[in-house]
Amino acid sequence: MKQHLLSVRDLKVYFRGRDTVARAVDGVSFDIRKGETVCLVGESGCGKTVSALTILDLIPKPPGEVMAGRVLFKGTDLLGLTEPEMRKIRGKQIAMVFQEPLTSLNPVFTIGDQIREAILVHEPVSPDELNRRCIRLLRDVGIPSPEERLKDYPHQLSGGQRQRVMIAMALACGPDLVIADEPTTALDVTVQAQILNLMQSIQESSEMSVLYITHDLGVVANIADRVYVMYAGIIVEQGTTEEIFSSPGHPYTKGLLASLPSRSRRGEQLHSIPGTVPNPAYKPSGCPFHPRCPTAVDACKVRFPEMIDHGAGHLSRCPVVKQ
Amino acid sequence: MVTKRFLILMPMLVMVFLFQSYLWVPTYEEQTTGNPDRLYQYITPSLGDATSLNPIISSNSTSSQIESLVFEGLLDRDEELRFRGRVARSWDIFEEAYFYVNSGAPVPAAGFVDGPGIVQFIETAKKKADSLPPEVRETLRRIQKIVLIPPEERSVVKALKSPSGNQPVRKIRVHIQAPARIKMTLAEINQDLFTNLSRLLGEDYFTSFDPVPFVRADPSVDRQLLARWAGELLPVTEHNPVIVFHLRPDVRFHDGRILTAEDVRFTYQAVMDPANLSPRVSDYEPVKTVEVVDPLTLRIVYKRLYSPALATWGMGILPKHLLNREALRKEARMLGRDPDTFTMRQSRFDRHPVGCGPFQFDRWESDQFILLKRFNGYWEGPPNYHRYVMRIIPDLLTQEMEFYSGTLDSYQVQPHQVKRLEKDPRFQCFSGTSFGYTYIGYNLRRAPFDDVRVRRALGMAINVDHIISYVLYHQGERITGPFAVQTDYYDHRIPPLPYDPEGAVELLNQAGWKRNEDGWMEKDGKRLEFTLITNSGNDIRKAILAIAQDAWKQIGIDVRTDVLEWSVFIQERVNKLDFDALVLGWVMGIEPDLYQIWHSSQTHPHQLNFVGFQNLKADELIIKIRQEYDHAKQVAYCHELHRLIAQEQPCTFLYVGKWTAVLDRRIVIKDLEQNGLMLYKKITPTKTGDYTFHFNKWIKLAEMPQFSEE
Amino acid sequence: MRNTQYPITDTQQALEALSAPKKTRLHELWALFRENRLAVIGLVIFVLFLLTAVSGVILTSGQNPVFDPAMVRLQEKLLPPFTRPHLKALQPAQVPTLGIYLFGTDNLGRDVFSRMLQGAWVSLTVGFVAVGISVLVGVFMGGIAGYFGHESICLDHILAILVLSAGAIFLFMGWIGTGAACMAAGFIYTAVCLFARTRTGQAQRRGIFRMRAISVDTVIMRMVDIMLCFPSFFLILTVVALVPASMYNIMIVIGLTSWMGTARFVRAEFLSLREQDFVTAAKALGVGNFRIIFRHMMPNAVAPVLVSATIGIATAILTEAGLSFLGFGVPPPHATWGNILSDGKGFIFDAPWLTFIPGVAILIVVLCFNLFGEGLRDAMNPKLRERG
Amino acid sequence: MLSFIARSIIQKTITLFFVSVVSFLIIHLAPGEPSQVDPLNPKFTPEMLERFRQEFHLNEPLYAQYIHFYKDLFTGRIVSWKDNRSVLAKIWERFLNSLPLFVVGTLLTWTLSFPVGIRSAIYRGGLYDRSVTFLAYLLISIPGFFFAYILIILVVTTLHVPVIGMETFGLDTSSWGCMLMDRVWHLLIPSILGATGGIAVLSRYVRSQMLEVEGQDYVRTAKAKGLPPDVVHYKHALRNALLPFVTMFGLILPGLIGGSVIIESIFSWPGMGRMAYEAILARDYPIILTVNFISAVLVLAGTFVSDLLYLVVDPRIRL
Repeated sequence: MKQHLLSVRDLKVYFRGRDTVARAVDGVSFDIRKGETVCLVGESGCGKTVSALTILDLIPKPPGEVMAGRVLFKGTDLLGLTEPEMRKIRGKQIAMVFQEPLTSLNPVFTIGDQIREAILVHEPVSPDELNRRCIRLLRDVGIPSPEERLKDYPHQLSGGQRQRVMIAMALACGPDLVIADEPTTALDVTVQAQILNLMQSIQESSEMSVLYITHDLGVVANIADRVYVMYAGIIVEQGTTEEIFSSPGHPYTKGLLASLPSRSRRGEQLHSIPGTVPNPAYKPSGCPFHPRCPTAVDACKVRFPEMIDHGAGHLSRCPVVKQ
Repeated sequence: MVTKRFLILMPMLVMVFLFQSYLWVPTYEEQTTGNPDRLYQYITPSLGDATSLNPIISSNSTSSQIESLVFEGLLDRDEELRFRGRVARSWDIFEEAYFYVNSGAPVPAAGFVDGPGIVQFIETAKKKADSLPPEVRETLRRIQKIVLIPPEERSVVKALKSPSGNQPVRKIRVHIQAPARIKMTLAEINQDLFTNLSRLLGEDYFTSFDPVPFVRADPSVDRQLLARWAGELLPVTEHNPVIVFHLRPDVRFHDGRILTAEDVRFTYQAVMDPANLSPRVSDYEPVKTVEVVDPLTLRIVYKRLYSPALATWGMGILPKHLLNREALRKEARMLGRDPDTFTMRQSRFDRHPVGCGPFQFDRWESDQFILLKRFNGYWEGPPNYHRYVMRIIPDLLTQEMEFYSGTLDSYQVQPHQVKRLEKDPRFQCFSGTSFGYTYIGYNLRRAPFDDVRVRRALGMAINVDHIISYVLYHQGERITGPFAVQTDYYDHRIPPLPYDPEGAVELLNQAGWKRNEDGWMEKDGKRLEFTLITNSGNDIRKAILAIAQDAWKQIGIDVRTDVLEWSVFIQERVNKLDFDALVLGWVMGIEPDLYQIWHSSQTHPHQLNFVGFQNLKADELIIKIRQEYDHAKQVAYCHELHRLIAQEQPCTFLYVGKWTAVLDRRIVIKDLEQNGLMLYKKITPTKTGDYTFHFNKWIKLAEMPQFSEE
Repeated sequence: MRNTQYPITDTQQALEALSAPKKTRLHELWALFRENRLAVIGLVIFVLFLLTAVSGVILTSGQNPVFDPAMVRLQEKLLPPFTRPHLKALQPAQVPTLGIYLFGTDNLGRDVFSRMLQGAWVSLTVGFVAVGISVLVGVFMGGIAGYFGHESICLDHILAILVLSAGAIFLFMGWIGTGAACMAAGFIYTAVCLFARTRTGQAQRRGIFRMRAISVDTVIMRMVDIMLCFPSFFLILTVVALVPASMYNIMIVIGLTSWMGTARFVRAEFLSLREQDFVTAAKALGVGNFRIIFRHMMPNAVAPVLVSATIGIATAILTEAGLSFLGFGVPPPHATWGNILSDGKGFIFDAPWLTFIPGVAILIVVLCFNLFGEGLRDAMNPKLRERG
Repeated sequence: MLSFIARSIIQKTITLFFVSVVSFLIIHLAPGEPSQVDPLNPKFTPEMLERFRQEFHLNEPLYAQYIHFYKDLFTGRIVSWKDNRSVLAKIWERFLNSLPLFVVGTLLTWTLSFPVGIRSAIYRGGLYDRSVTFLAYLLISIPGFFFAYILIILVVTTLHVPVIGMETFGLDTSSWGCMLMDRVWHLLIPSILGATGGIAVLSRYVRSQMLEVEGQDYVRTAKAKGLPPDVVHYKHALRNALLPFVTMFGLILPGLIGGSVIIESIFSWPGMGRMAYEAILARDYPIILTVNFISAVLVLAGTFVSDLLYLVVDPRIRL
C-alpha cells in the first residue's frame, strides 16, 4: 500500500446564510496515494467542488467556513497553514484544473503570460529558460506550434485547446497532486476523450496523483483507480473502480449507474433518479438520500447510516442494501 | 505589486506636496510685515468683471470705477458737489440766442418793423429800461450784443420714406429763403428770454411767425409735411448756450503726449460716431458744434437749453493720436481685419486704455484682476499708492473671507454685518448715503392705481421705518421724492407718508373699497387684488416683497408676489408695461434731470416712465429744470416738483440705502505739509460720505497707527 | 436493468416538505435588504422624511396654516434655535405655533422650522417629479428602441410627420386653410396606411415611399448621443437661466436632461429580454406587442430602474440646491432646502443656523436616499445574492 | 479598422451637427434677448438697441444667424458680445487656468479611488467596507458649496491665510519658490474638493465592478496558481474590472469644459466653468455656443478614444 499523499479527514465546510447554515460538506474523508487517480463522483451540488476547493483553501470566506476536519498533505495539515505558506503549496505542489476553460482563463492576458506567471511565482527562472519551459509545457499538452500560441489570447483558442492550456498551467511547476474539477464537462465528446487520454498519459509519465471530480461515471470507469461517491455533503460509497461498478453498495450509486446510457438497452426508457439533490441548508434527517431512495425503509428517515465495510476497501453507507 | 503601490503612493505624494505649501503661505500679519511692497498696493474687490475700459463704450460700474482712475474728465465735483476743474482749468458759460424777424407782426408802439428796425428797437428799449417791468429789465440787461443776420438762401436734401417702407427712399430738395435773423449774445443764460422779449415785441410776435412761405420743396410734398419741415428748418427762436473751456497746459497722457483741445473734440466725435455705438450719445445729442479755438481753448455750442450739459464733460478724455482713423486703420491692418469696418470697439484700446488720470493701465486678466500702476506724470502729482488692483470675486462671502485673510484692503459690507465689523479693531468703517432709491411703483394705467387715494393708502400701510431698521439694519434713509438726498434739489421739508394702517383703510373706504365678510377689500363685487413683482437676485427687494404683501394683507388687500429673472422681468413685464405693481430701484445722478423717468412723453412701451405718470404741471417743471442754468432757481423748481410728486404718490418711495465700506485700519492719508513735514491723517469721509475723495493720498502702514486726539 | 417505477408523488411531497420554506420575492428582497444596516437606517429616515414632507405640506399650506412659513416678524429676526419669542412685541397671530423657534428665525424673522417643513415638501416634489419625468421618458424611449428597434422608419412616415407638422405650423401662424388641408392630408394618409396594414396583416414594402430610411433604434440612440454631448449641469444651467424661473421649469429641465441613462439601460434590458424564451413563447401564442411589453418585459426591466431612480431623487435635490446657490433655483414663495441654504449663507457668521440646518438636513436626506438605493440595488443584484 | 474609424467619424459629425442645431435652438428660442445694454439704463435708447441687434445679426432669421455663427466659429473669427474678444482666445486662456485644478483633481480621483474601492470589494461587508461606503456616500451627499464654505471658513478663521483665487495678491515681489508654493496652496482646497466627490463616486464604481469580477473563475484560477493577493486583485481582477472605466475615462476631458461652476465661482477661480456661467448670465451667445460645441466635440472625441482604448484593453474586441 502506497503512502497517502493527501488524506482528508472528517471535513466539514458550512456556508452561513442569513438565518440558515448550508452544510455543503458534512464530514468527508478520503485519501489519495501517490501516483493514484481518485475520482469524486456525484450529482451537481453535492459538495464535490467545495471539498476540492477546501483543500487549496479557495472557498470564499465568508460565507464559507471550515467547521472541522483536517486536510493532511504529506503529513502537514493544510488547514492550519497561514496564507503565505498556503500560497507555496498552491500551484507548486497541488494544482487545479477547472471546469470551464473559457472563464477560468483570464481573457485579457495571453496564455503565455498566464503560464509564465504560474512558473515565476514559485521558481525564479531566467527569461530564456522560462520561454523554453512554456513551449515545452504546451507541446506536452499537445498544442501545435506552441511558440505562436503563447501570444494568443484565450478567446482565440478552441475549447479543447483552452483546457490543454489549463492543464499545462497546472503542470507548470510539476505538482504532486492535480485536482481536476470536471475538466471535460464543458467540452465536446471527442475532445473529452482526447483530454482524458492526455491526462492519463501525463500521469503515467510523471508519477503524480490526480483527484478527479466528475458526475460522469463513464469517465470514472476509464481513468479512476478508486472512486468516492458523494451525496449531499457526505461520502456514501467508496472503493476501487471495479468494485463500485460491479457491485454498487448504495442505492444512489446504483441509480447513477442505471442512468448511464451505455447501460440501457435500445428501446428502453432511460433511467433517472427522481427529484434533486437536497438544498444543503435543509437536508433531510436520517439518511439524506431517503426521500429519493427506492429501497428506503422507515429507519432511514431517522437514523444516519454508518459506513459498512464490504472488504477490500469497499465501503458504503446503506444498511438496507445487502451484497 | 507595482500597480497598487503606484495607486496609493502617487496620490499620497501629491497630497503631501499640496499640503506642504501651507508652510509658504503668508498669514494676515506676514503679508504686510515681511513685505514692504504690499504697503504700496491697494487691493479692492469687485463682484463682476469690467466689460470695456473705453469710457465712451462701457456702461457698467466696474468699468467706470477703473476708468475714473485711468481717465480724467474736464471737470468733476468737489467735496460739496460743486464743479471743480480737472483737465479744464476754468470755463465760461454764456448764451447766444436767435430769432427770425417777423415782419408780419406789429410791434407795439412801432408797427411793422424790419430787421434793422428790431435791432434798433431793442437797443433803444435797453437804454431806457427803467420804465419796464423788472423781469424784462433784467432780461434786457443781460443782452450784451445784438447783431442782425441778413436774409440768406440755402437748400437741404430731405429723405422721405414711403409709409409702407417697401419703396425706395425719395430724396427731396428743400429750398429755404430765410428771412433776416437777430442774434443776441447774453452774459448769462436765460430761459425766459423770449417770454420777456415778447412782452416788449408783442404777445404774438414769435408765435405768429409762419415759416412755411420761406420754404419750397422740389418735388413738392403735401402741406402738412412741408409745414413740419419748415418748423424744423426755421425755428422762430433758438437758445444756443455756449461753454468755453480753458484747459490746463501741463496735462499729459500716460504715453507722454500733451492733452489738447483736439483730444477733447475727438472724444466728442467718437461718442457721436454711430459706428462706436456709444451709450453716451444722448448726453451729447444737444451739442451743436465743438470748436477748437486754440490748443488750450474749446468752445462748445449747444442747440438748445440743456442744464445738465456741464456735468457731461466729466467723461474721460480719449487720446486722439491713438484712436483716430489712421491709427485704427494701422491697427486693423496689423490684425488682418478689414480697415473699413474696424472701429474703436474692436481696437485693443478697449483692453489697454491710455488716459491722463492718476493711474495708468498695466494688466487685465479677465475674471481675475485689473492692475493699474501709478502715473508719475500726473498733473496733480502722483498718488501715494504704486499700484491699484481690482480683484474680481463674484461671491460676497468669499470677498469677506479674503478681506479677513488680508488680501483685500476694502470690503463693501452688507447691512447685517455692519455692527460686527465696526467693533473689530483691525478695520475702519465708513458709511454714506447712496445715490439709488428703492420704490414700489404702480401701473397708473390700471385700476385701482389710477386713484391717488388708493396709492396713498398702499403707501400708508407699509411701515417703511420698520423696513429700514429690520431689513436694512438701519442702513437706509427714508425718502419722499425722486431727487438725490445729498443734493439741494431734495426738499427735506416734505413729510413722509405716515405709517397708519387705519388711515389707509379709511382712505380706501373713501375710494369706495369696503371690507367684505372674509375681510378682503371689495368694490362693486370685485376684490382688491393685484400682483407685486420684482427681479430675482436681490434679497432686499425680495424681503420688501414679503413685507408689503404681509402689510397689505392686514388692510384687506390680496396681493400675490412673483420674482422674475432680470431679463424676463424687464423685457416681458416692464418694457411691455405688463404689471400691476413692482419693487424696483433707480440710481439717480446728481443732476436733477427727470425727463426720461417722469415726463409724460416717456410713458410708451420700452420707455422709462413705465409707471405711466402723467401730469401737465410736472411736465412743465421737468422741462424748466432741464433748461435752467441758475442753481437757485433750479432748486426752487425741483422743490416744487418734489412736492408735486409726493402729493401724487405715483409710487411709494421707500428709502435710499446707505453703504458701508470697511477698510483695513492701517490705511491712512499721507500728505506733505507746507513746511515739508510728512503728515499722517486718519481717513475722513467728505460731507457726501465719499471717503475715497482723497484716494490719491492714501497709503497702507505696516503697523496699526495711533492718532493723537485733535 | 429494468425500468423501475418509483412512487413519484410521495417523493415529490417529501422533497417539497424538506426544501427551503417558500418565500415570495418581496420577502426575500426584504430579508436581504434587512442585513444592510446602513440601508435600513436610510429607509427609516427616508420614510420619516416622506412623513415630514407630507405633514409639512398639510401644516404649512392653506389660508391659516398651522406653521406659517411666510409670516414675517421683523422684530424677531435672526434669533438662534430654541429661542422663546418676545411675546409682548408680537400680535397673537404672530406667535409661533410651538411657542418656541425650534430652528431659530431668518433675516426676516420667519420661522425656520416652518420653512424647513414647507421646503421638505417642495424639495421632495422637485426630486420626485424630475426623476419621474426622467424615468418615464427613459423607459419609453429605451423600451421603444429595445423592442421596436429593428423596425425602420420609412420615407412615407417621415413625409407624413413633415406634412402634419407643417400643417400645425400653418395653423399656428394663422393660415387656417392651408394648415387644415395639410393636417387633413396627413391624417387621411396615416389612416389609410393603418387600415392597409391591419387588412393585410403587415406593411407591404413597395415603391420609393416605402424605402427604409433609418431604424427606430438608430434614431433613438442618436438622440441619446446628442443629449449626452451636453455637459449636464451646464445644460441645466443654460436652460434654467434662459427660461423663466419656476418650480415646474426646474423639474422639467432636470427631468429632461437625465433620462439618457435609463433609456440606455432599458434598451439593453429589452434587447436581452426579447431574445428570451418566455417572450418568444408569448409571441408564438399571439400575445399583442403591448401586452408583451407591459406584462412580460416591463416588470423585469423596471425594478433596477426604480432603484436608480431613488438615487436620482437624491441627485435632483442636490442639483436644485446647486442651482439655488447660483441664483437659479426654485423661486420664492416656495421654500426649498436649497434656497434656504443659499439664502442663509450670507449670514454664516451672524446666524450660522441658517446655513447649517438646511445644509445638514440636505446632507442627511440625500445620504439616506443614497444608502437606501444602494442597499436596494445590492439586494436586487442576483449575482451578489448568490454569493451572499 | 480604417472603416471603423471612417464610419465613426461620419456618425459623429452628424451627431455634432444635430448638437449644434439643438444648442442653437435652445438658446435662441428661449425668451429674453441678449443685450449688452442694460435696458433700464436711461442712457440707452431703442435705436441703440436696434443697432446692437443689427451688429450681432439678431434681426436676421434664425437659419442665417446659425450660418453666421458657425462660419465665424470655424474661421476662428468669433468674438464675444460682452467684450469683443476672440472667443477661442478666451477659452484657451480659461482652459489653461482650469487645467491645474483639473489635472490635480483627476490625478487624485483616478489613483486613490482604485485602492479604496478594491479594498472595499475584497473585504466586502467588513468594517472597512462599511465605513468607506458611509464616508463615500457622505461626500456624495453633501451639497458642494456648503462643504466648500465650511472648509474655507475653517481655514481662514483658524489659519488666517488666504485661500481664494489662484494666488495671494500683493506677493509678486517675493521669491520664485514662494510664489510657486503660494499657487500650489491656492490649488489645494478647490482641487481636493473636486477630487473628494470624484473619489467617492469612482470608488463606489470600482467596488461594484470588482465585486463583479472577483467572483469570476479566472480569479479563482489565479489564486489556485499560488499568486499573492495583490497580484490576484490588482492584476487579474483589476485588469478585467477596468473595462467599463475606459468609457468613463474617455469622458474625463469634457468634464474640463463643463468645469465645476460652483467651485470656480466660490473660489473665484477664473476657469472654464465660471466663464461659461458668466456667459450664461450675460447671454453672451457666442461663448455659450462655442463652449457647448467644443464640449460636444470633446465628448465625441472621448467616446471615440474610449472605443479605441477598448481595443487595447480588451483583446477580445477586434475590428
